[in-house]
Amino acid sequence: MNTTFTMPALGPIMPEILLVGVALVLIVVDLLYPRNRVLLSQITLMSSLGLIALLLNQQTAVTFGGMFVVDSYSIFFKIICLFGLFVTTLLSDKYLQVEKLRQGEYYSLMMFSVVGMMLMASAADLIVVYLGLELMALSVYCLVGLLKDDPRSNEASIKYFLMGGFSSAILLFGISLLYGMTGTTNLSGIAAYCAESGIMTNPALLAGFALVLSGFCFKVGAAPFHFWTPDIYQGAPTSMTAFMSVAPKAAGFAVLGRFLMTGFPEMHEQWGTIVALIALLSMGVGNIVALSQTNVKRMLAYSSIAHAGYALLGLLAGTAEGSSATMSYLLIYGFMNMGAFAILILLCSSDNRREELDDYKGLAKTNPMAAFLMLIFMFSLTGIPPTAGFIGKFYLLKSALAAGYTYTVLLAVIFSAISAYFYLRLVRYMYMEDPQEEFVATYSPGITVALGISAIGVLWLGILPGSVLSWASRALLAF
Amino acid sequence: MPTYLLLIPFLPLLSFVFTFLFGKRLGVQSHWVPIVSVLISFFCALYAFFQVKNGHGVNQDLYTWISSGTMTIAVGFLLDELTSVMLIVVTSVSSLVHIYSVGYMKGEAGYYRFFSYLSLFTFSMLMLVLGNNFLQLFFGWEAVGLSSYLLIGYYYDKKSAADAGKKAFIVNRFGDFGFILGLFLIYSAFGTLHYEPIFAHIDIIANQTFSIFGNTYYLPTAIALLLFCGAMGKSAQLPLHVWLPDAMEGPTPVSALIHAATMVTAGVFLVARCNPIFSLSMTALNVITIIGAITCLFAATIALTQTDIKRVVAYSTVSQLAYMFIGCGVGAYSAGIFHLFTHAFFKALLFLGCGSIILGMHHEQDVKYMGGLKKYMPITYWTFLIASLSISGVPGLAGFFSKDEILAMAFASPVPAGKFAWFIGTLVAGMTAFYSFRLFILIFHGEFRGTDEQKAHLKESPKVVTVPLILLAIGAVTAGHLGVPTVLGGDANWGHYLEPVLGHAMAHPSHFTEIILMIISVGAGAFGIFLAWKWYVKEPEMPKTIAERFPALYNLSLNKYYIDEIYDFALVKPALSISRNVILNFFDIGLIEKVVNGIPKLIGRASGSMRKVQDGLVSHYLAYMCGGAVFIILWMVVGA
Amino acid sequence: MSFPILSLLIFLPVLGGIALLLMRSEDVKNIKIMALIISLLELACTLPLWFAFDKTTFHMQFVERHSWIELFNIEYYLGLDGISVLFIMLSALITILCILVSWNSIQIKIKEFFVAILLLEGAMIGVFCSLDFFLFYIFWEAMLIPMFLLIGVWGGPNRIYAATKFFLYTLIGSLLMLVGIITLYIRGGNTFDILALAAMDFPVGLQMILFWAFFAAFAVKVPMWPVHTWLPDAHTEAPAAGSVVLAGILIKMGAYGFLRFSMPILPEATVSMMIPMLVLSLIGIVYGGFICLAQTDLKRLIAYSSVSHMGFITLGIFALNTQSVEGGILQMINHGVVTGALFLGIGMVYERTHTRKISDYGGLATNMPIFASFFLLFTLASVGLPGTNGFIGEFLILLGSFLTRPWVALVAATGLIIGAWYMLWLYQRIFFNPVNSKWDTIKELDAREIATLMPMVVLIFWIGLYPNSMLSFMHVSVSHLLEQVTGNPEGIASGVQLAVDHNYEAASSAVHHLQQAVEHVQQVSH
Amino acid sequence: MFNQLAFLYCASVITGTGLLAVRFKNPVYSVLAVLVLFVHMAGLYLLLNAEFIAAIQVIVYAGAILVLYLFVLFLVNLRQEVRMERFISSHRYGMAASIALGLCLLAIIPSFTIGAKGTYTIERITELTHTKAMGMELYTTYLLPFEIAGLILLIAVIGGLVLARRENTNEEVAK
Amino acid sequence: MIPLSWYMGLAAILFAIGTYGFLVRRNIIIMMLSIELMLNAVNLNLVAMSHYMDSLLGSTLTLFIITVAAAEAAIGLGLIIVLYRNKKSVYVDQINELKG
Repeated sequence: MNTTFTMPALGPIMPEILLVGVALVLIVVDLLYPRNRVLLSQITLMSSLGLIALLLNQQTAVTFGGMFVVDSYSIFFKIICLFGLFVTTLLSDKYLQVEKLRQGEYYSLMMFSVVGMMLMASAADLIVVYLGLELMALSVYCLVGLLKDDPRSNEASIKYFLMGGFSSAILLFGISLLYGMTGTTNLSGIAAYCAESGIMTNPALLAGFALVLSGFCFKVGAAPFHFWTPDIYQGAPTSMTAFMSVAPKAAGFAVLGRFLMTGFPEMHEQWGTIVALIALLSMGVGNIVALSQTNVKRMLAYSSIAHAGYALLGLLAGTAEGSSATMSYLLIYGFMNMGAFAILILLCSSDNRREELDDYKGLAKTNPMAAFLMLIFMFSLTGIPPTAGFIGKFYLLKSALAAGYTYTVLLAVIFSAISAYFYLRLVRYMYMEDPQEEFVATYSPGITVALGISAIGVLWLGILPGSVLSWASRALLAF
Repeated sequence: MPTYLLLIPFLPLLSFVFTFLFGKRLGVQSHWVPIVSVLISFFCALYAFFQVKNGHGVNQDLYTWISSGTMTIAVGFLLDELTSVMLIVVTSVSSLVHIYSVGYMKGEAGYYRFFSYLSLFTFSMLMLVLGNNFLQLFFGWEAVGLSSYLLIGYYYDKKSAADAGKKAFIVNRFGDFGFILGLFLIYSAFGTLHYEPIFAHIDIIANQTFSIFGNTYYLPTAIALLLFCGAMGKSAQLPLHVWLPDAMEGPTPVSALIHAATMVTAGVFLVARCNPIFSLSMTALNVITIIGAITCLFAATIALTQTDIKRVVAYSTVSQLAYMFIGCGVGAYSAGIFHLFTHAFFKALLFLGCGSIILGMHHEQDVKYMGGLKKYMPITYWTFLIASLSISGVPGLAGFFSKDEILAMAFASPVPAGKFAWFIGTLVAGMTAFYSFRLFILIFHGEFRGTDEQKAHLKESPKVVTVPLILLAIGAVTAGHLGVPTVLGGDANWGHYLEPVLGHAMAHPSHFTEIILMIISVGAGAFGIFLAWKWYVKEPEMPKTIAERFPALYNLSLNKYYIDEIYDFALVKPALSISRNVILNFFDIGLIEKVVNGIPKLIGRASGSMRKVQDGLVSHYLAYMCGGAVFIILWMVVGA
Repeated sequence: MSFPILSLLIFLPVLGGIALLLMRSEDVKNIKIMALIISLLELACTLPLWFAFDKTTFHMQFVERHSWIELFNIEYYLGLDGISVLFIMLSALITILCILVSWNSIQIKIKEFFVAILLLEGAMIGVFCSLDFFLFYIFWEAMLIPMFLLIGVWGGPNRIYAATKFFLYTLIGSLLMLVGIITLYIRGGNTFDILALAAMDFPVGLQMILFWAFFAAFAVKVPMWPVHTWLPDAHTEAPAAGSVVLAGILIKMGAYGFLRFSMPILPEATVSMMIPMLVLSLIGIVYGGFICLAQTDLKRLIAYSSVSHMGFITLGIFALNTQSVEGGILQMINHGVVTGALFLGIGMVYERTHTRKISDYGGLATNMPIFASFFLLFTLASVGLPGTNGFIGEFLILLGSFLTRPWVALVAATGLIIGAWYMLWLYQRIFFNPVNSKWDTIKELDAREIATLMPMVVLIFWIGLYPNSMLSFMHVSVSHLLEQVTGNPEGIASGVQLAVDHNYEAASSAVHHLQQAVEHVQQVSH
Repeated sequence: MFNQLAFLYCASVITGTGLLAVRFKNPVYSVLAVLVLFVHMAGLYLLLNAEFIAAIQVIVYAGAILVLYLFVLFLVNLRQEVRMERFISSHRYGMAASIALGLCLLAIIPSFTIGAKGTYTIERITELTHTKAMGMELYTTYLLPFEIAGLILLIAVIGGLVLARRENTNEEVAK
Repeated sequence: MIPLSWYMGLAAILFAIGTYGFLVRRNIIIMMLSIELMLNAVNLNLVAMSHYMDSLLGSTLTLFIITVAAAEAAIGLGLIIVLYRNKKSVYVDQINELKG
């Protein structure tokens, strides 16, 4: 037996390694300078920017025996995740101050979770997918529960943990079935075996597939596995909610996309309909339940369920175009949702979190700039041109229509119209009601930058989306 | 395009614009521009008349108004025999009324407004008669309606006046509804709306039919009847006559000009103008004759019992207009126009006389409070007498010639209803004489029945009022002599003059018949006068007795056959009630809005119940998730 | 490449709005003046269109074409033809009037108000210029945002309900259209170029589906019965400027959409859906008219009258012949002018009285004679009195629809009667009747207000007396459009099918009989 | 034959203790039942020639994780309180869902077909010993997952620390 | 020879039992214990398949699962302690402040 150990090429995985390194450095820095929070956030910001730059220059590569793939698809998602990290860090300086959160581990845990996400995005093997997912999840469990004195935060993290554990178990059982049926956990291996042995309609394989799909749907917060979303989003620290609504969701979609497109491209016939159903259910639940929410954070949580549904529209098409639509949408969603959460954080102060709808009454009078930005984000979330949300939605609808899912698209459009109601309600409260209290939000530098990035992103992608869209579509050449 | 022709309509238009914009500043002097301009128009019209007489008719386009696809409609003027007559009627009466108004309207608020509206009316009416196409006719048609609306509602702060104006406009719209459809039909048949090509190629519709809602109609009949709809509205024929009596809410000069002499005759003008079309359809002619006859009788019977002097005259107008329609209906268009012409003078005279009386009585219009005015207002008395004699058809006066020509033509006409119309016409001739003299007697004879204060102020109206009366009286006497029939030794100039446009009457009675008919109608008139004299001078209790003996008939007449009430009950109230209860409350609010608001409400309710699923219990969430996983497995396995 | 005048027209107000946004909110006077200057400048920039427009060709003019989103083959493609050119000018004009009428009546968030108006203008002009379906959709939806705010922020007491209703109603329609647009794009070989799409042949089944998808957006916008109920609420609650721009431009876009998209791209579907569309229009005409009779609210009444009038417009468009379509387009302008003017007037009087209840008024003509005269003119134009612009449009529409289907004109013409009824009744209740002593001290219009109304008066007479100046822009384009739709430049029918009578003999014998009778009588009498 | 009997024995014990574990009122008993279950599971692993896994099962699961559970159990609960209601008030949904899931999973077994054969035949594993075979695989083929697993454990440390550590924010603020 | 389906059947049953416990127990610690049962079912599946397929992949995955399970237990129990500090309860149906 030949047992020589050959070092796999580490170049492709260098960003992840660097990130782990920075995360560890952060722990050390935290130990050395327990007072200096600014340093931690600065390191995080710098490193995430640096990594984005690094990723942009990365070449396509495969390493670790085909388990780890660097292609433009994964790079795209990694950048979304890092973008999430970057903006969240910008948001955090004010938020942590307001909530008096002082754990230095905050940043490093976030980084570890981003490492998990990046691994997920690159994973070509279900083992790596699973482990990356757990790495991400475990970090996020901790982060959600970081406000230890706040029972809600604690409740959220427990709930997330329980449901996450359950979904992992489901996922694993599915993986075990897939492994048993195909003898491999490598996604392209699975695809090859399925095509070769013609077990595409084997119930056991389908059941395994269904279980894995359920597990991933949990991660992206699609119905009927969405139940964690509202509770966790509401309970979690707001900066974490912002983070979760963008980065882990993107990572989940990265995995889901790769799973469907690389693992089971031949079975589109089987999974198309169910994914469409899941998408519709997500949109339905998300949009309809959001109508009766009075807490903005919770409303945004439901909206994120709905948006997961929209993003699924791209995947269900099963085409390269569809995936690129989903990718662009997630990026765009990152901009607009981050913006909305930035406003949420901007408004919160230590005595009043101002998460209720009523707190937004008359915002246009007291804080015109914040109100105006929120208006842009809300219209973008609704999908009204000339904001980025429209472009994203357009791309999704187009790809789903091109794949022949006309009725799904019609329903999606109707749900989208329903969603306008609750997004607009916020606008209405801000612009058309009288303020209840006079307060002036304090802008921290981080928040200002974050808002600037989001607003510019939303408008820029709304008006000149060409470059990003073609970038996303180029990313698909890997498939 | 000859300048004199352009001056005729556009001077009044300029005067309207000028007076409307600057009249307020001119104050009591604001009448000068309108009067001068309308007088110039009058002289131009006279000139035009002679031009036509010398064979210099005009048919020219001014500019292209509307063009769309193959359709081109110009603004253009047609000056022919018919137009020239109408021009003289309009401008002459209008001039006199303008002058008269200086006296009548003195001191009214919005003096300038009145004159500017009068000018507007003159312009509109001239456009109506001068147009060389149907659409321009329609323009004038509607514009006179507008002027009428404005002038009826001159005392706009009086609700009854505002109501009357609105009513006039809307009732006319009913007629216009038919009119405009008639225009469409004409256009679709001829591809143009200009008179000349249409009348030149009238044959092409002679055998055509036209289908709508699966029914087929003879095309000329359809066109003619639709056009006649418009005429009925404008000329207040049954059943669209209801607006005219109410229009008496306007100042009296307006009643004289618009609601007696000119605008209301536009319907007759229309029928005469379109005589080639009407002549193609016996049915249409018959309908016109019948409607004319019925209206004639109907209005006369109402006039018998009214006590408001203007209303009496108004109903008499309706009745006289019906005569004109009978004339047209039996194919004697020139007779209709002849009556139009004479009627313009004596009816304007009657109205202006009424105005003079009203002025004297300080805006008292009810005959009950008058009486014995003869000695206070001699000029008014004499002119009013002439007018009454004229309308009663006393031989030698204008009304006699024209009315008898119509009756004779009706009698002789091949139109089936001709004889019937003759009979009614003769009957009404008697009734006309009766109510005219009833009115005359009640006003000028007997004792004064008004208040002492009124009595103290009674005096003859100023010159500016009486001079027009005198001028009109001359017209009321002489106008008829333009068309003395051959049987009376005349040479029927009138008919000959209009022949190029209106053609021959379908049939002439023999001279003998004509004489007989004349005698009958004069007899009827005389009898009417006699009866009036008998009942109102000799036996003043008689009317009361009769009224008490036939209360139903009396009330029917007094209340105008309850037509207004019937309309109100059958049309207006249901329309309002349907719009409020059925369309607004049931459909719009009850159905559409319920659905529109109901769907969001439903979604909201769904939202409320769906959020209950999110009950905060992890175990439940997990159960649902597990159920979801099971569902997906089953779906995929079963689906495969 | 010629001067990009259309881009200038679109972005001048947008940039102006942004510039306004940068001004200090307290500097109210300068903000107003600045807004007015921008809008006047905009109008001035539209003038070259009037003079340089080539009326002899149906090809798009002033074309600008740049690639925009290459991935989807989306272009920044602008151009005008005879159908759209006049709306640009109308939009520019109406915006000025909106700014003038809002001069004193807007009291809160003044800067934002004018910004919204200017942004709205940019989007509106964009809608009329776009020749790329996607670009069109962007502008189409972008209009919603400022309009939503206009109603919702500066509107009446029930403004939030109205604004939300307006937004959702139109959004649902638009989104369905979006699905249609994308389907069209996919089936049409990945292009949004309207002209290219119009040149393609789509299967009839697909056309039908797409027709309804477009219908959803355009009918709501028009608004056609039965999706009209947002309009009364929106009109009622919107500030005067909002109502004016809504009536003047916004609701025209639905009809414009039919002309620009539904008809040329889906010709077969248009022809086969003609009757249902005509019936819906007729229902709108009659239904809207009757509802006006029952209204007690001034603005609501005018709003429902818009439903009725827009029924005429869609009737004209779907009657599919030269006269009716040209009439429809002209009537779009007319309705914009007249109803816009009515709302301007109502805005002025509302500023003085603060009541919209008709029964609160009465006898205003005594103290406001000038205003009464203006309003009378607008009323008459709305009623369609010849000499005013309303007549030309209605006449052409009715004539055209009569040529297509006589019964349609028969029913539609009843709208004229009802229209006269409710408008004159309204006029009477406001201006006539005994003077309501509440308004004894009401002020007559001032110079600014007269200046606001004057352009409308000029347009009313101009179009009423010389409509050819407007119609001449359309002839060629409309013929081209009709040729695309029906294959015949004159449209469906150029005359009633005066088929030779089935009962030819009966008819001719009737005439013969008449002549005989005449001769007979003549013989007898002699 | 022996194998089958052994399997049946282990299987019945596993099922039994599993059921007991989820139904015991006292969580301590549950933990103990699970302990038994884990041991028998290790037995099954032995039957499957996976002695390394069996060892890990006993060491990590039974030895470490369960002890942790017991520890926390004792930390957070007094024994008396623990005896209270076992099930959530409305556990029917859960029961139905879990049974349905189980039935689904059972129902698909007959259609299960084994995938492609690998290279580690029983003979080869026996030859190498399971531990060595695993070790070789872990450090070559599965190096990346192995590293990630390490990272996960690191997270567990950090996370456990962050969560369990009592914040003395007041103190800090005071300073 | 024991058929693979026996192992799989046992795994399925065990998984169901775990699920059952997870879904119906109110004590969070028992719920976590149930997760362990479920994971064990997966492990059994994997090891059995691994065995029958002459592959080590399943066993390796099992090893990772056990590792993750340990990490999860650590974090989960940490969370429980925080919960207990806050609420003095470990019952899942008592943490339902967030809902709707």
